[in-house]
Formats: sequence, structure tokens, C-alpha cells
Amino acid sequence: MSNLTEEFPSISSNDLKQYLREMLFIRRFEEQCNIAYRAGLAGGYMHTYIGMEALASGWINSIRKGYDYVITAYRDHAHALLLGTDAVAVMAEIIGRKGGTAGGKGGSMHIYDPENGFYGGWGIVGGHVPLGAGLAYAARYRNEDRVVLNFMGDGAANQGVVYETLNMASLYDLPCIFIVENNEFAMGTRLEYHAADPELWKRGQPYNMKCERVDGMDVIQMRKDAQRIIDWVRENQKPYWVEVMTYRYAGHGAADNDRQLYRTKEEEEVAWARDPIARLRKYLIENNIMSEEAIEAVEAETEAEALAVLEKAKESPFPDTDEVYDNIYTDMTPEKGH
Amino acid sequence: MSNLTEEFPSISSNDLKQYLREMLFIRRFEEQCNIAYRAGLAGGYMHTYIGMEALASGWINSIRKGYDYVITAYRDHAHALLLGTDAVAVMAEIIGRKGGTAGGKGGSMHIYDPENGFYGGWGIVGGHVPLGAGLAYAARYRNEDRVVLNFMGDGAANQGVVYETLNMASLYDLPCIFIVENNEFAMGTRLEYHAADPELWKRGQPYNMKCERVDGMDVIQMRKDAQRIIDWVRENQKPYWVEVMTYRYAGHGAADNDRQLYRTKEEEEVAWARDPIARLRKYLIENNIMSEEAIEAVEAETEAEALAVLEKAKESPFPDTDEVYDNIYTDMTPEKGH
Amino acid sequence: MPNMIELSYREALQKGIVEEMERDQNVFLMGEDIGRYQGTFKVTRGLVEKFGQRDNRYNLRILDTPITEAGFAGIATGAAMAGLRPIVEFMTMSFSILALDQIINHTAKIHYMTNGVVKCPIVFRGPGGAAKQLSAQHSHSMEGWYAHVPGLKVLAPSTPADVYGMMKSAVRDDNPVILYENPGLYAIKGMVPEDDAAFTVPIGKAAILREGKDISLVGYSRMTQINLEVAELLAKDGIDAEVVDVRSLLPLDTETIYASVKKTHRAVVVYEDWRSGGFGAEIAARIGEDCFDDLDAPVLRVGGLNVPMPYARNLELQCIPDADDVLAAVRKAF
Amino acid sequence: MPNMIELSYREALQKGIVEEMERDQNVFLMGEDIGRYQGTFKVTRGLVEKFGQRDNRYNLRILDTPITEAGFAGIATGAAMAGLRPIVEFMTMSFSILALDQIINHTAKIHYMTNGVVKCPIVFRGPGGAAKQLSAQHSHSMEGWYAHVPGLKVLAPSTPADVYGMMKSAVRDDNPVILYENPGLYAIKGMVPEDDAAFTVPIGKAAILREGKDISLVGYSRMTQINLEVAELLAKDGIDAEVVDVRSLLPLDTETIYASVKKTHRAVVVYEDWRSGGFGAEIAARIGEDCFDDLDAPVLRVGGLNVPMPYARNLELQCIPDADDVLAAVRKAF
Ligand SMILES: Cc1ncc(C[n+]2csc(CCOP(=O)(O)OP(=O)(O)O)c2C)c(N)n1
Ligand SMILES: Cc1ncc(C[n+]2csc(CCOP(=O)(O)OP(=O)(O)O)c2C)c(N)n1
Ligand SMILES: [Mg+2]
Ligand SMILES: [Mg+2]
Repeated sequence: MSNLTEEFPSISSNDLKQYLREMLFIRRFEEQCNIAYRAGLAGGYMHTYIGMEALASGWINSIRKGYDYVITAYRDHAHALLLGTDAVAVMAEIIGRKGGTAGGKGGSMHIYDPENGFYGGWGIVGGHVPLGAGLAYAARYRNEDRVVLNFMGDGAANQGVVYETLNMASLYDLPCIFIVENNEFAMGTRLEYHAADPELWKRGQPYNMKCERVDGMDVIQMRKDAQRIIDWVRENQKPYWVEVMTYRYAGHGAADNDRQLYRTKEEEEVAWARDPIARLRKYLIENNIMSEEAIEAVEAETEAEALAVLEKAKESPFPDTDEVYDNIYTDMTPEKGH
Repeated sequence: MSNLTEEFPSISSNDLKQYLREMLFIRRFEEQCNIAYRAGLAGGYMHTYIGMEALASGWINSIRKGYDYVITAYRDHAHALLLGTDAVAVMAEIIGRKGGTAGGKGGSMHIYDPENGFYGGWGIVGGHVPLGAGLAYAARYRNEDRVVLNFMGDGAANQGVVYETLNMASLYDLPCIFIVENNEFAMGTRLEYHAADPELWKRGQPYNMKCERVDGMDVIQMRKDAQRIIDWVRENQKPYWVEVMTYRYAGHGAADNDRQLYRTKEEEEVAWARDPIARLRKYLIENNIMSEEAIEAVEAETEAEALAVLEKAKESPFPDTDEVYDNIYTDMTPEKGH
Repeated sequence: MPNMIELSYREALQKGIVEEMERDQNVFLMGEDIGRYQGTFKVTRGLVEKFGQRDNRYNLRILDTPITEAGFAGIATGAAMAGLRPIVEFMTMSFSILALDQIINHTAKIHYMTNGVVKCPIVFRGPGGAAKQLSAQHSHSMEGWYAHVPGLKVLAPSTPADVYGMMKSAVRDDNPVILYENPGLYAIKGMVPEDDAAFTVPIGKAAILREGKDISLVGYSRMTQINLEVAELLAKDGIDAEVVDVRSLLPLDTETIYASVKKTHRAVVVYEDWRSGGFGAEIAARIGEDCFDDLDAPVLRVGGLNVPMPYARNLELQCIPDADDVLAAVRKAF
Repeated sequence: MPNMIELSYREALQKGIVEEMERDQNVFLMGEDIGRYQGTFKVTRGLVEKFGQRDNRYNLRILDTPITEAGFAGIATGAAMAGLRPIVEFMTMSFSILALDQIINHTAKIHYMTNGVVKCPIVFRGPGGAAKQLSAQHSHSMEGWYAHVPGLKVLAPSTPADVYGMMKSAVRDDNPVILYENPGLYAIKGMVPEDDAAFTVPIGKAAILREGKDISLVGYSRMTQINLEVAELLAKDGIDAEVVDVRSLLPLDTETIYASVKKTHRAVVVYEDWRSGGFGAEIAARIGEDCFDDLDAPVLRVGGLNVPMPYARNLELQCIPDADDVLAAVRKAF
């Protein structure tokens, strides 16, 4: 541990403990999401972040929370939780209740919490990427020093609008970090089958932009890389393109129940050896930061918390039927009736 | 000259004479287009290729005409003429007559001649680029050895759909050559103002694809580069991304009459020193391939031909009003009337 | 009479695709996750094994594409220009919004802009409308916009036999065709010809699925199933409803629709898309224009609520027209 | 009464933009060639000199963009989410097809999907419909599709004063607004308040531009100008036409439209978009539905021919509705 604090003084032992707790909570929370889905409480498309927790944790723990902007696609629970969104509100949204972050109107794919800097939660693959650049435009316009974390998937990184956005982000010096969560799959399609060159870090190169590939399975390394990149972008007011290597242990979404269509059990086992939570756990024990028992206690606590969150969310009622016309406009309702 | 034939035996003196004649004819033809536009015979958007003739000439004289496929945007007269489309039919289209390549329904931007391998003639910036890859897909599907010349502008090279297409062209081994006609302007916007990195040849690199920048103002060099690339693509059945440097002497289109909004007179003069026709002319004289007088004769002939073309095109009647419903479907008309 | 077999809408659709692929080597499929993953709504289940190899990097006849709707719609269109006959699946029709420029500005106009020289035989298909809690970005009905565009044909079959026969007609058509499905239809069952590969259902013909004399219920796609249900309910009240299944939105068979209205003197037009500005408005406007003297009541419409689709199931169900909504409109017509 | 000044539609539009940019620092413009090149239709002439520097690499308040409609519509939307108030010019509305996914799936839904927390105050504007011989890919009318989408407001003013006042209302509105212009309107002249920066024209109100008792001519954008012409011609025949300028398609002021029809008992709806499936169908369907008992004749429609726009001028003119086409419809109504 002494190594780490020397090399990177801004990460304290307490920080590491916090990351473990957060990552454990996210995983337990999403296990409850799956339970809710199987119980018919959640519907539609629901995508968990299991295996990818270190990625969002490293990045989001490196920004000025509530000041910097964060935006992502539909695999969005972790980002919200890490930003400090009330877990019960997130769960209530996932099960479509009035107490949800969007009053039950959005569901798992559309969590928002602008007060904490979280701008969603978007379902069209690649579609939110220009929005993220637009948030950066607003920061630039107002001469603030905010940065934007603009997350997308490896599959999303093929969408044309991404490259339109990279060009403009670079032309206009936007403080926007494009983060490809490369979890090796776009739904049922492997990286090699959807990307002509699987080294996605190269995709930003033609736009006069810094580019690199980093590891997203080691939260400490992720945290260091994230801090370095964020500091650079804040300082230099220019965009950055980062490919982060990770893995999606779960199926694409809760409805994907035949992973053998696109990968083997053996492959999954190999990937599990990189589990970011197990890795941090090991690090903490080996470096005498936490004992096995202390960790087990946190595990038990987060598990109980996640369970309580689902129970609490279930207490929230369904939206009232007359809310269906609300908040479509700020100042009027659309014409009513069938 | 001996150098050239030794180095590149497939270009004969007669070929060079042909290129000169073609380039001169294209230029004179387009001067007639401008006259027709100012006279109110042509309308809408009309874009000339003046200054860029060597580019299309070098490429199109390197393919198997009528077998390989060619597709481009709205700046399309030269491509059609080089492929052997009847000049009167092209001019008749430009002035909206029944005898036009599209019966007067398309105009300058939409010249087609599939029999000669020309698939248009498209008006949405960047929009035809996937179509060109689709032509290549058909060739690949049928196991033919056709290649596709897929031309686009530097401005078009920012459109997202281009990058979606590059990725797929590389994934599926499509024999498609993406040719960026970099004439330094997208309408009134300079290259440096619309492309974050003006070295557009880099844009294909992230897609596991050969990429390069070549000169399009020297028809001999263009012809050599084109042949080399075409041969490689035909042989290897893979896509290729080429940036070709050129310049647009004219305004963006016939309606653009204030070029000072985006460039100086001095800049234009410097660019005129690179005029591809003057360059080839000089080469032919210096290498004793044609005399000054012989060239002047060709100049006079092509001028007269172009004039005759416009006169002949004017003889073609306007489309009949009842044609308005024709050829929208192969087997029916849309519902008629207002 | 051919032998008949009971199939789901999904199976019938696949049967149509497979028969056309077997008949014509130029027919191929492309879309996201249609091959190895078997298709999100499983319409293409088993096809990569049948027409390709799971382990190939790609299969030209069953082409798995990246998530680039505009790009692959354009590639398919280019291939069609050169004589192939692509069938393009959109995972949902909502995603076809990203390909609209390709379809509207390119595919639909090629034949016209080449003055009839180039044909563009291509089918775009996929589920439109609400599935179940897919919320605001994934629940669009797109058929009305497509049916507005000259150069396209637009089909919205409501039964297994129709989707089977119309899929086959669409593939054989030399024009671009949109085959508009609905997630709520895939599981419904019906009788389909078993071994009559020549069977097709014509494009441009509406069908009377139930004769009646008191009111015409005019709809398409899943709403036709609702209309059939409503007709049974109305029968109990002594109202004899005729169910007109539009099936083909472009071209629109106004002859059949008008004949029904001229008989019943009353019409309700039912569609799932947002009520305001949906294609039902066109159908209603035409009836109003051309059957004015035959009408005993205004042409009423039942459409989806004019709101982005909410996630919560109770709100979602509220938005999609159901039998009660149609019944309420019918009551207004008397 | 404010001082009035005669301005062209183009000048009035620019006046509205400039006043709002001066009033609110958060208002900025973006689009292709709007700055240095002064705008293709010259609506933004002089603005880069006023709000920026010609030689800057870019100007944050007058932003020249690359030709990437989807990308910049999205960037503008993101900026609006964070509190700026962008005005986005599409060089023509035809090109907005490339940005539809951004506008429909993102811009229009943000307020809803955040359950009212995030506002998205943004204006998309540009010319729609035919200019002169721009042919099939450059002549689209897009207003009907936008007016179909909950979450958007859609305006189509027909006079200089209205475009001035509605532009200002659009910028001040906290919702996304589409301001739909028409190339044929830019040069028309009219009186506009000269120095009343507080002047606005409300969103959601139709205007009666000419009172009449015999028939209602209902239209918007350039077609209103045609309707005024037709009304004068009809007056000579002793027919007293009322000209209803819809102005706002979403929200639609059915109250004013219905009141007119209830008075005249006859209506012709006129729009430039393809007749079949255009927004005129919605207007006609509503009148048919809600004014049934007041109608002495069917609600007739006059729309553009259902064909891709041809290049040849004679064919093009044939496609766009003109006074004769409207007159023919009026005659059918009597
Ligand atoms: C435009 C669009 N096309 C298709 C889909 C359906 N879809 C949802 S997620 C997904 C896979 C995306 O993969 P990736 O970007 O790698 O993100 P991941 O799910 O791995 O986080 C697809 C195809 C969609 N939502 N939007
Ligand atoms: C999608 C789209 N946006 C805008 C336009 C208007 N437009 C026509 S040509 C052009 C400039 C294109 O420049 P470039 O691609 O460099 O080609 P060049 O004209 O130089 O040959 C623009 C903006 C269009 N036709 N299509
Ligand atoms: Mg992925
Ligand atoms: Mg250019």
C-alpha cells in the first residue's frame, strides 16, 4: 500500500475501502434487479453492470461530483449510484414506481439525476454521445472548468454520429472525455465481428485528439488513469478518447438467457478470474488495509442494504394514470384521449 | 516521355492525348453549363468540376469501364462524361429536358448511366457512400472481380454514415475504393474549419484498411496511383481509403457568386498555377508528344463540340406533364391529383 | 386447396423468408444479431445454420451487422441497385429512424431519379409499436411516415397467413417495401398453406375479415386483432360490425374501404401510433372526402395517446388502444 | 401601437433572432455556413460580424458546423439540457432527416424522460418544401412528421410579422420548437414592429387573415399566401372565403379552425407536402370528426402531388399546389 500512496497520494486507504463498498453495493443492488425482473416487478429491457463496476467507479470517483457532467447509455445503474443518486429512487425507477428517478416513466434504461450531474440513461445506441458533447459545449460557452464523462459501449462506437461528434468536439475544444466501455460484446455480437479493427482506442486518432487504451478491471489503475486524463482535459480544454477494457459477465440484458450463442462457458470462467471486486478484495487483504473478516462484514452489510432497497422501492405506488400527460411540455399538455 | 512509358508501360502517348482531349472537353462542357445557367436554361443547384478534371480522369481511365461501378455526389458531370455517357444527354439533363439521362427529372446533381457503370449523381452530402459499398457487396456476393470507385467531397468525409460504411466495408472485405476529392472547401467552409485534422487520409486508419494521400492535380501521377490502387483492390478484395488533393476553382455551385467570403483572389491565383490542364499541356509539349498547334486545334475542337452539345440539348423538348407520375414504381403509379 | 398448417405469425414470417431465399439466390438477409444470436425477436432463428456457418467471420446470405442502421440500410440499397434482393431487419422499427435518410432520400427515389432505369428491390422489416415496457425510445410506430413517401410500398399484415404471403410478395416486388410487424403479433397463431411455395398475398388489397352491416372497423396490424375482438363484443349488443383489415397502407385499397363504409355508413379507424398525425388521419380524411354523402356519423378515430411511451406498465397499457377504447368510439358513432 | 417598418420575411426573421440574442446571452446560433458564408438563404447575413469575428477559428455564438446534421443537432440538444438556448439552422429541412433520431428520440423526450426535471429550450429552423428546381432530395416538407411528435412544438408562419414574433416566442419557450420556413416566403414583404423588443406572437393560435362566410380556406406557411390570392379571385365570383392561417401545427388551434368551419360550413385544407399522409390529413380528419353536423360539403384537401419532386421546372410547378388547384377544390365544395 505504501507504494500506492507514495505514487498516487490522492488515493487513501479509506478511499479504497469506499471503492470496495461501492462496488459491492452495486453488484448486490443489481442482483436484486435481476430478482425483481424474474419476479415480474421490472420489465422491458434491463442491463446490469456486473463485472464492469471498477470502470465507472474509477472514473466517477475522479471527478468533481455534482459539478462535472456524466452521461451514458442504458447500462446506467452504476453511474447513478456512484454519483450519489438515492438507491431507492433508482430501484423504484427500475420497477416503474412513482418514487423512481423519473417517476416510473423511464425504467432501467433511463435513470437521470441532473442535480448530481447525471444526464442519463439513454436507449438509442450511440445516440447520447453528441448530447454529452453538447453538455461540454455549455461548459465551454460559460467558461466553466467542468469536464464531461461521456460513456458508450463498444458496439455504440460504430455509430456514425460518434465520429461526427469527435470531429466537432475537437474543432471546438470541448472538455469531453469519450469513454468506450469495451466489454467485448454488443448484445450477441463479439467485438471482432462488429469492429473491423478491435483496437477501438485508435478510433479517435484521425480527429487530432489524444487517444489511449486502459484497463478497467483494476479499480486502482482505473482510478489513476481516470484522474490523469480528467486533469489533463480540465487543464487543456480539449477532448479525449479512451478505450477501457472490461467484460460483461451477465447476458446483454435480463432477457438474454442463452449466452452460449455467442461465447463458451470456459471463456466466461477465464473472464471471472479478472473480476474487479475479487481483485480489489485481494489487494486490500494483501496490503493489510482490510481483514478478510472486515470485508465479509461489508459484504453482508451491502447485501442487506440492497435487499432493503428493493423492499423500500416496492412500497412506492405505481404512477397515477392521470400522470400520463404530465411533463411532456413545461407549459401545456398534449391533446388528450385516444 | 520515355521515362513514363518505361516506368508505367500501360500509359501510351495516345492515352495522354486522350486525357488532354477529355479534360479539355469537360472544362468546355462545364463552361457551357455555366452559360446555360446564367441564361436561365439550367436551374437549381449546379456544381462544376473545373480544376478537378485530372482527378476523375486519372481514376476512371484506370478502371474497366462499363464493368466496374462508379458513384459520386452532385458534382457529377465529369464522371459521367469520362465513363462515356452521351454528352448531349448529360447536358439535356442539366437543362431539364426529356432527352436527359433522367428524362429531365434529375438535373445536374442526378446524372445516372448504369449501362456505363455510373450509379449517380446524389445530393445528400455523404448519403451515397453506403450505396457505393452496397454495389461492392453485390460484386462480392456474386464472386465477380469488379471494383467500385466511391467518390465523395472533403465535407462529406465528416458525415457519420461514412464511418459506419468503412467499418462494414472492411468487415466484409468489400472491393470498394473510397476517394475523397479534397478540394479544400465544403461550400463556403475551408477544410481547416470543418475537419479537426485536415489530413483526411488518416480517417480510414482505425478500420484496418489501407489509406493514403495522393495528388490529383497531375493526371499522369493520378493515373498511376489510381491504377496501382485499383489493381490492389481487385486482387485483394478489400477496401481502400484515398485522399486526393485538388482544388475547386469555381464557386461551390453556379449560385455561389461571392468567393471572397471564404478565400482571397491571391489564393485563387496561386491555385491556378496548379491547373491540371495547363500542366498536362506543358508536359505534352515539353516531351514532344503534341505540338502547341496540335493542342490549340484540340482546344478549338472541344470548344466547338461543347457548344454544339448545348445547342443539340436545347432541341430536346421539356418533359410532358403526364410523365410526372412515371417511373416512381415499376408497376403502378402513385395516387394522382392534388 | 393447399394443405394448411397452424403456425405462429413469427413462424409464418420465417417460412416466407426461407422459401424466397431458397427460390432466389439473390435474396439475402441482413441486420443486427440476426445470425449467430438468432434475432432479438427470433424471427431468424436457425437461419445462419441453414444458409451459412456459425463460425464464419461473416455470412453473405445471413449477414450480422454492426449497430449502424444508416450504413447497413444504405449498403443494402446499393446491393439492390446492382440486382440483389436484400431483406433488412431492423431490430425494432424505432431504430429505423436512424436510417430514414437512406430509405427516404435514397432507396425510395432511385427508380424515379434514374427515370426507370435502376430498380431497387428491397424489403425493410421489423417490429414497430409498443412491445412491453420498452419505454419512450423503443416503442415508435413508424408506418405512417413510410406510407407518406412515394416510391415505397408499406404493408402491415395482421395474420400469420398474410404475413407469410405478403413477405413473399414483398421479396418478389421490384420496388422497396416496408413490412411493418408488431411485437404483440409474433405469438398469435393461424392457418398457413403448408407446401405451396407459389402462394402469395397481393400487395394493395385490403381484406374483410368479418362482414357486418352496421359499422366499419378499419385498422391494420395488431389493431385488426383488437377490431375482431370488438366485433364479437358488439355482436352481443346486436351491432353487426364489419372488420376491414387494411393490410397495405401504400398503395391503399380505398375501393374496399369505401365499399364497406358505403354499406355500413359508419366508420371507426383504429391505429396504435400517436393519434395526432398518424396514418389513421389519412384514412379518415379520405373516407370523409370521398364517402361524405354515405356517412351517418363522423368518421371517428382511435389512436395511441399523444405521449412518449411510458415505462410503468399501467401507464403503458393506458396509451395503447384496446377493445374498450374502440368500443367507446363505436358508441359515439350511434 | 409600436412604429411599424416594412421588412421581408427574411429580414423579419433575422430581426427576431438578433433581438433574442441581444436579450439573452444564452442564445446562440449554429448551422452549416451560417457564419462566414452568411447562410445559404442569407437569413444570418452579417451575424458573424456582429456576434463574433470572421477570423476566429470558431465563434461560440455563431457556430459554423461541419456537414453533420445528426451530430450538431445532438450537440445543440446537450447544450440546451445544460441551460443554453440554441437556435439550430438546417440549410434545408430536407437535411433534418439526418437528424431525426436526435430530434425525435432525444430532444423531444428529455423533459418527459426526466419527469420534468430537465428542460430543453431549443429551436430548429430552416426552409422546407420546394425552392426552385432543387429536385427530389432537396424539396421535402417535414412539418407533418414533426407535428406528429409529442414533446415538440411546430410553427409555420406565413407573414413577416408572424415569423418575427414567433421566432421570438420560440426562443423564449422552454420546449423544443421547430420553426418551419419556406424558400418561397423569404422575399415577401410586410409590416413589422420596428422597436418593440417585447413583441411576440403567441404559439398555438391560428389567425383569421381574411374574414368570409362561404368557405374556410385552411392552410399554413406559403400556402396561406396562395389562399389569400384565391380568396380575392373567389370574391370576384361572389364567393366570400375565410382564410385561416394555422400558423402553429403543434399545438393546433382547433378552436379557431372549428369556429370558422362552423360559420362557413365548408372547408378546404391546403398544404404543400405530399397530399397522402401530410399534416393536412390530420386537420381534415379533425374537422370531419368534430364539425360533422356543421358541414355542407366534404372537407376537401389540396396537397402536393404524391411524387418525388422533379427537376424540370414545368413538372415541378405541376407538383406544387397553386391558386388554380385550390380554386378547383373550392368549386367541388359547392
Ligand atoms: C440504434 C439502436 N440500434 C439497436 C439497438 C438495440 N440494442 C440495444 S443495446 C445493443 C448492444 C449495444 O452494445 P454496446 O454498445 O457494446 O453496449 P453494451 O450493451 O455492451 O454495454 C443493441 C444492439 C438500440 N438500442 N439502438
Ligand atoms: C446532408 C446535407 N447537408 C447539407 C447539404 C448542402 N450542401 C450541398 S454541397 C455542400 C458542401 C459539400 O462539400 P464537399 O463534400 O467538400 O464537396 P464539394 O462540393 O467540395 O465537391 C453542402 C453543405 C446537402 N446537400 N446535404
Ligand atoms: Mg459492449
Ligand atoms: Mg469539397
